[in-house]
Amino acid sequence: MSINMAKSQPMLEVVGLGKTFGGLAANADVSFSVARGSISGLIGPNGAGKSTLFKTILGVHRPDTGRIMLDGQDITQASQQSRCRSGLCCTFQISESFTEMDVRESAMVAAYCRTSRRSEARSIADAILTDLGLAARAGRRNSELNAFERKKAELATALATRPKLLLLDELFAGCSLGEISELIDILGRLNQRDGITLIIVEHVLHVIMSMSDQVIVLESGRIIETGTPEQVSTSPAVLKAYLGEDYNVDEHQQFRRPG
Amino acid sequence: MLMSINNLDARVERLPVLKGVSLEVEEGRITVIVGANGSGKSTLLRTIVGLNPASGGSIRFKGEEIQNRPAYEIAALGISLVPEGRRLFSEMTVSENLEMGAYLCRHDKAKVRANLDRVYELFPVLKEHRDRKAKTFSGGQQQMITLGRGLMSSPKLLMIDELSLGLAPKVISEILEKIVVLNKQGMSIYLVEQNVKQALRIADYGYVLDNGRVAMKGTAHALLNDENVQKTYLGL
Amino acid sequence: MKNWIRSVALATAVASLAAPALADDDTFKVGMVTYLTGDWGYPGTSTKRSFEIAAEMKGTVLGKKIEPVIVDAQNPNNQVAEAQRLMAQGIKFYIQGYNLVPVPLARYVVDNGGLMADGTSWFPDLTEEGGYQNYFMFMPSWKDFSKTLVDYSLKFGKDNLGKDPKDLKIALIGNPIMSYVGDEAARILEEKGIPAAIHETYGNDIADFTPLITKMKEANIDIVIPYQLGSDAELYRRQAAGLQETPPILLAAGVGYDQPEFANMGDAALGSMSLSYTVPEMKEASAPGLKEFKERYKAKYGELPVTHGLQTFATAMAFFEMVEKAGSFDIDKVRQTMETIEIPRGQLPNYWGVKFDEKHNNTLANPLIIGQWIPGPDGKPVYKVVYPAELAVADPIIPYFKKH
Amino acid sequence: MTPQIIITLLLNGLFTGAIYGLFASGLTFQLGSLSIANFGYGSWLILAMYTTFFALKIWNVPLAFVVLVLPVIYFAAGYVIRNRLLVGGSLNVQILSTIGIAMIVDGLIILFYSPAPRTLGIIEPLIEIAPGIRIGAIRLTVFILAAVLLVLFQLFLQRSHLGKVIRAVVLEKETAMLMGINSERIIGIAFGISFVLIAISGIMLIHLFPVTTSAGSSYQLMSFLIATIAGLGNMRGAFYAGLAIGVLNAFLLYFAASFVTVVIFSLFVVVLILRSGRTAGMRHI
Amino acid sequence: MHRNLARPVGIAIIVGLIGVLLTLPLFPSPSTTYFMGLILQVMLFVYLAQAWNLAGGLAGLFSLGHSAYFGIGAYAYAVGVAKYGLPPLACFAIGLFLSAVLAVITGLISTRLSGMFFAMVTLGLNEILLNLASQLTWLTKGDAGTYLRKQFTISFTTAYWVFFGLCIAAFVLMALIRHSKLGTLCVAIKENEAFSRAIGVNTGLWKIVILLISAAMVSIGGGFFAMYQGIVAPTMVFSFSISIKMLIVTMIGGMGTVFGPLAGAVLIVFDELVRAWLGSSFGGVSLVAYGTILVICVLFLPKGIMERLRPASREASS
Repeated sequence: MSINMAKSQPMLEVVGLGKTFGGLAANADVSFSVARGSISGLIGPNGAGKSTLFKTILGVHRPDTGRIMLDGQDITQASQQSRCRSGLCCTFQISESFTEMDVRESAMVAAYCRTSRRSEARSIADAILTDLGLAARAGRRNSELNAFERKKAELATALATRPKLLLLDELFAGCSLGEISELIDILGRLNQRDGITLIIVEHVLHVIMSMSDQVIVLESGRIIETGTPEQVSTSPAVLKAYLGEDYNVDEHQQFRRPG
Repeated sequence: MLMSINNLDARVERLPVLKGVSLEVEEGRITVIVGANGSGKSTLLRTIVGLNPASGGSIRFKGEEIQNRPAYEIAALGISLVPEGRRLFSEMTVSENLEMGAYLCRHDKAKVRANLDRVYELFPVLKEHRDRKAKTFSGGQQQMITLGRGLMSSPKLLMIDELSLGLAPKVISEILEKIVVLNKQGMSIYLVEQNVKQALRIADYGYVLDNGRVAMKGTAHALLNDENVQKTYLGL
Repeated sequence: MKNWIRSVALATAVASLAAPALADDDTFKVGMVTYLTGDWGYPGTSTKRSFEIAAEMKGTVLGKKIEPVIVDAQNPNNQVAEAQRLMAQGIKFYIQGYNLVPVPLARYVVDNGGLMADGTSWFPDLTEEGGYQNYFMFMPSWKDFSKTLVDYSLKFGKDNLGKDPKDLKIALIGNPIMSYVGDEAARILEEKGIPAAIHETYGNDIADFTPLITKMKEANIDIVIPYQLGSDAELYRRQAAGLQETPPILLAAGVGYDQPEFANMGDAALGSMSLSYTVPEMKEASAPGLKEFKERYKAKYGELPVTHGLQTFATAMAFFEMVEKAGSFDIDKVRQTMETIEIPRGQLPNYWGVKFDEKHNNTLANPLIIGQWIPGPDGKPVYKVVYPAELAVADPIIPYFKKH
Repeated sequence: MTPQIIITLLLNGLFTGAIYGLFASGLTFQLGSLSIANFGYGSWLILAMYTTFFALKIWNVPLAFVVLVLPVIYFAAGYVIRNRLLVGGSLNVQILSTIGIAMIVDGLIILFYSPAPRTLGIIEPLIEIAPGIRIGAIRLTVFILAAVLLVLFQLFLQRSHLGKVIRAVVLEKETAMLMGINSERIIGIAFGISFVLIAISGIMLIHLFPVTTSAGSSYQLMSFLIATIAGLGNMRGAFYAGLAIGVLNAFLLYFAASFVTVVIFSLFVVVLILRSGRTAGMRHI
Repeated sequence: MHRNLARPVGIAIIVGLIGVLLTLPLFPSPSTTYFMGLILQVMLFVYLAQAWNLAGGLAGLFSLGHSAYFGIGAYAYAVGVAKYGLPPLACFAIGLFLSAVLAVITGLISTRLSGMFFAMVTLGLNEILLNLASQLTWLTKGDAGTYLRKQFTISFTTAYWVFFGLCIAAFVLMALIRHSKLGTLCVAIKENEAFSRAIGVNTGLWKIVILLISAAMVSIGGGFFAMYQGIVAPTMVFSFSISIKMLIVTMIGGMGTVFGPLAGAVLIVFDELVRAWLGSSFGGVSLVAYGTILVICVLFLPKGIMERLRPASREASS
């Protein structure tokens, strides 16, 4: 483990979360905790309830049962913007950004969560864009960027809220190998240098397996396994439900863990 | 050669997604395209059927250039796409869904009848519940409806996008078996899949798409056993 | 760059085309701003046509050919802009057009050196306030109108139904456009200690009168006073006839009840009376010029003018005469002449005379006229003036409805 | 207030409401199923009313001919408007272009038919259905026709091949194209059919109500109101909502004629807000 | 078109325009009066459109009932001075207060309803006010209108200057807001409300704030309109056509752009001119022409005139 996860209070604690849509349980009795400064992976087949869980944590949905604690604070009933102020933010999938705004302005929208002064918001945005290597694109509209730049721009927007905990939804989808490495570097930096706790929801399993301290596996709305990547990838329950019987652990070790 | 694609470029919302894709689909075979999420697989299919414009290159179907023609014309040529995410006419019954699938041969009642029998034979469960609304079925059964719907126009080429999406492994195997049966009956099939291993096992020939380009191609058997392919691309 | 140039060029071209034509001194131009489109395009069109016929009939004033310049105000908010366009052409004299909110137009014309003869408005605001020295109101106000309405109703109730005013059950129903007439009538009735049994102002887009008709039938109403203006009058009478609502007396306020459609309504129209300022159907012998006006109008447009048309025609004719009397196109001279002139009753096509008081209200703007739909020779309803006697062409049949 | 009066008001409200339901149904179909916000709806409705008036009264054309020809012309107009002007447009484009078309229609009405109010002036014969309870024959006819028409339209959508194709395109436009269906053409045809509903509504309305050049906007508003209350695209719902509003209207007219519109629109706003949870899940426009 | 030229040319045109507007009243003649009248109409609607643009263009609050604020402002002034003899400033304050109440209600509704449904609710609210204004005759004198005596009105020239000032103020305000925190957040809300919420934007609050500003501007416009017209009747102010004109002008010019409403004013000029040329001889022709132009504009400029005038370089670069 790269960061001392020892005794400190968990960054996120989810207890008994349940959410039902029209009689269908999207999540049932979901409990897990995420240590401060750690990286967690959330995986599961399509329709397992990942995105419902993601949205419930963010406050898009209100849970039917259970509670959510962020950094020791109960945020179950908090509004989205107050969650954001408390340090919770996310990136959505690619289509979800402001297409007609320029990159800097998008990041500034997020920075206004921390400051009301335009100049300050601008400097926050610029600093993050420079950090992510997007400074040259700051004046471009999001719709004029390529897919990878758009991803980074959206990451920059999320970072401009100065999150303590960042949820990443399918950040790696559609990226080439080189781009994946670059993103992994960036995430590692954010995690190591800035101490941002990360939760990664992902299809590209090798990324999850190589980066995470902890992997949570969802199936049919329930958690079927939580543990280190090694534990998860050898768990019979996971293999059966998700990876298929012939899953080979070694295939996923080609990326080095950050740090 | 049933279909050959040459140097195809395509954009989605101004972003280049396909960058010079060339591939071929042979008659009577199962051809598979695999690749990671976002590598351009679905865009390739959408471009072939005319739902997404091609910005360069050519698509030939039975020798005829078909790129950038409207989707309904391409369908009339005998290309049937089973779209990603099933896209059923959810408020309509099974038989109505199948009737829509037979839109192109709606004037040939005998043919519709024959196709319907064939679909019901392939998926008996559909015949049993033909008057139920499509949205009330389970994921696997819905996938059967879309497959059946795609067959109703007696296409020359059946293209299937992400067959396994959101299905339990057991169900996937079941449906893949049906695909093999179809292929044995002479149907040319063009499959786009994320579930690489299962797909390659039933296929004749395969392409690996990476970041909008064809990264590898070969017989399914060779791809399955190629260590490099396994490591780099097929690790789910 | 090209785009900017192109848009500037376009704007300049548009602006230059808009430049008003310079005044032509050979003619006597008289302006009119009226509704030709929009909600009230129909009476507005009749006003326009009547004004044109007046100009045609009079021909010249002080040797100059009269040239009516008529523009479409479309809605109240456009009228001032239209007046400005006419003023820019050097037009100083105006006849008021058909206009539901005529104040901004009249005010603008008068404030900016024009003179307006108003023969279609009946809003007393400007003349009550006073001080608009170039504004002349040929009409009495709607307050007089409401009073006359009540007086006649009570008279008919006493003379023809034999009921004491206190025992009369009176219903006032109508639309918001005419609600000032209805409210004023209700107020007068209240003052007299005979409050209206039913007083309802429904919405402008009413489609069904059955509930109101049911209510009136239930209350056993003696006199119905509808204050309606447009197609709601027709719809109400038609539905009332369908439901066999037969009040002994129906005396409508204003123009909703003399519209030509009523002729086709058969029994539904028969018997209903309406109080108007003036109507083209009055005794032609009493109103010089009326016959010719109607004939010309009919020949040109295939139909008869509506009340506002006649009102405008009469006003225009009187105004032309006044300018002629003034002997000059000088605004002040014309005003002075108008202030002093007296045209006795019976010399204008609408029968009225003209004599302005110090606030420029026409003191000879009466009598008001009652017409009634009575069976014609072929049994179809025809509209005949029944009061006052000097203008009547037929005898009233009261109560009409009870007979059927 | 006697039971007879209550029943009279109720029946009368229902019959008037059926007419509301009828003329709102076309708009519901356009707005909900075809996702086209037609702000020219009222103008097309009064154009049909004017045209019917002129055909019957001035040109002396038999009613049967009008009933046969006008819907055909309207179908063509609807098709052309959808597939030449509105195709691929955003909500903004739709609003502006349909308003523009409405202005053209209003202008043509004034040009060719003059701004005079028109009425067929038919006095409705009454049918006594129970002692003391009489209802208008035309209204009864329109009620029945409207109900039959809407049932037929539902049947057409449910049973006929074209109807199924329209439903398929409404549900999944792109997928329908994969079946070889020319979706744009089908939507054009469906829009044309909704115009047929307008034409038929207009022909019926002029037999009951007078028409003025400004009547379009109140029909338009009422149609929007009914369509939104019923839930966009729900034609049966629109018919019921029309009935409900008709009854409400009748009782309000009896008790508080001045505030009919205020009460109905306040209810409309409240209903929309209360249903907002459900509207969010509806077809997005 | 070169990007570096677009700005100076734009500035030159605007400075020139302001210059013309400033000098026109110095040369009184009937034809300048006519032009001033035309310009006054244009300025009124450019001002109202800019106010609509703040809520509708910037924040995507597609209101079809903005005339409600116009009517409230106009009636607050007219009823205030004519019936209750209040000082004009107090009347404006009352108008602003009532508009603010309505804006807050509308803003709260906008957190629950969007798109077509929101538009319909605003339309409904305006319809309610229209009917109240025409039925509450004891307060408003109904459809006959509330008449203002001369001392409560302003002359045509004063109105010209008032609306000139209001227009300038509206443009300055829009330019300031567009590049402020509020403007940025509003655009974010319009573009993607869900994402905005996720990155900490209190969308409900900012929607209400921008609606309040927009409503206040329209309400003030209504008050001055009443002063200028000298009478207020329900259909003059609570009219759907006024709401529609606000959004037509904005949309033809370009939604959410600072100078969109100015560009869209071309349409008002066109409308006035067509009616001037053809209105009296052929009643319907002006409507047909106006409608045709509108349809053509929408077909060829679906995103507004400003979109065309914007430098085209961006497209090529990506």
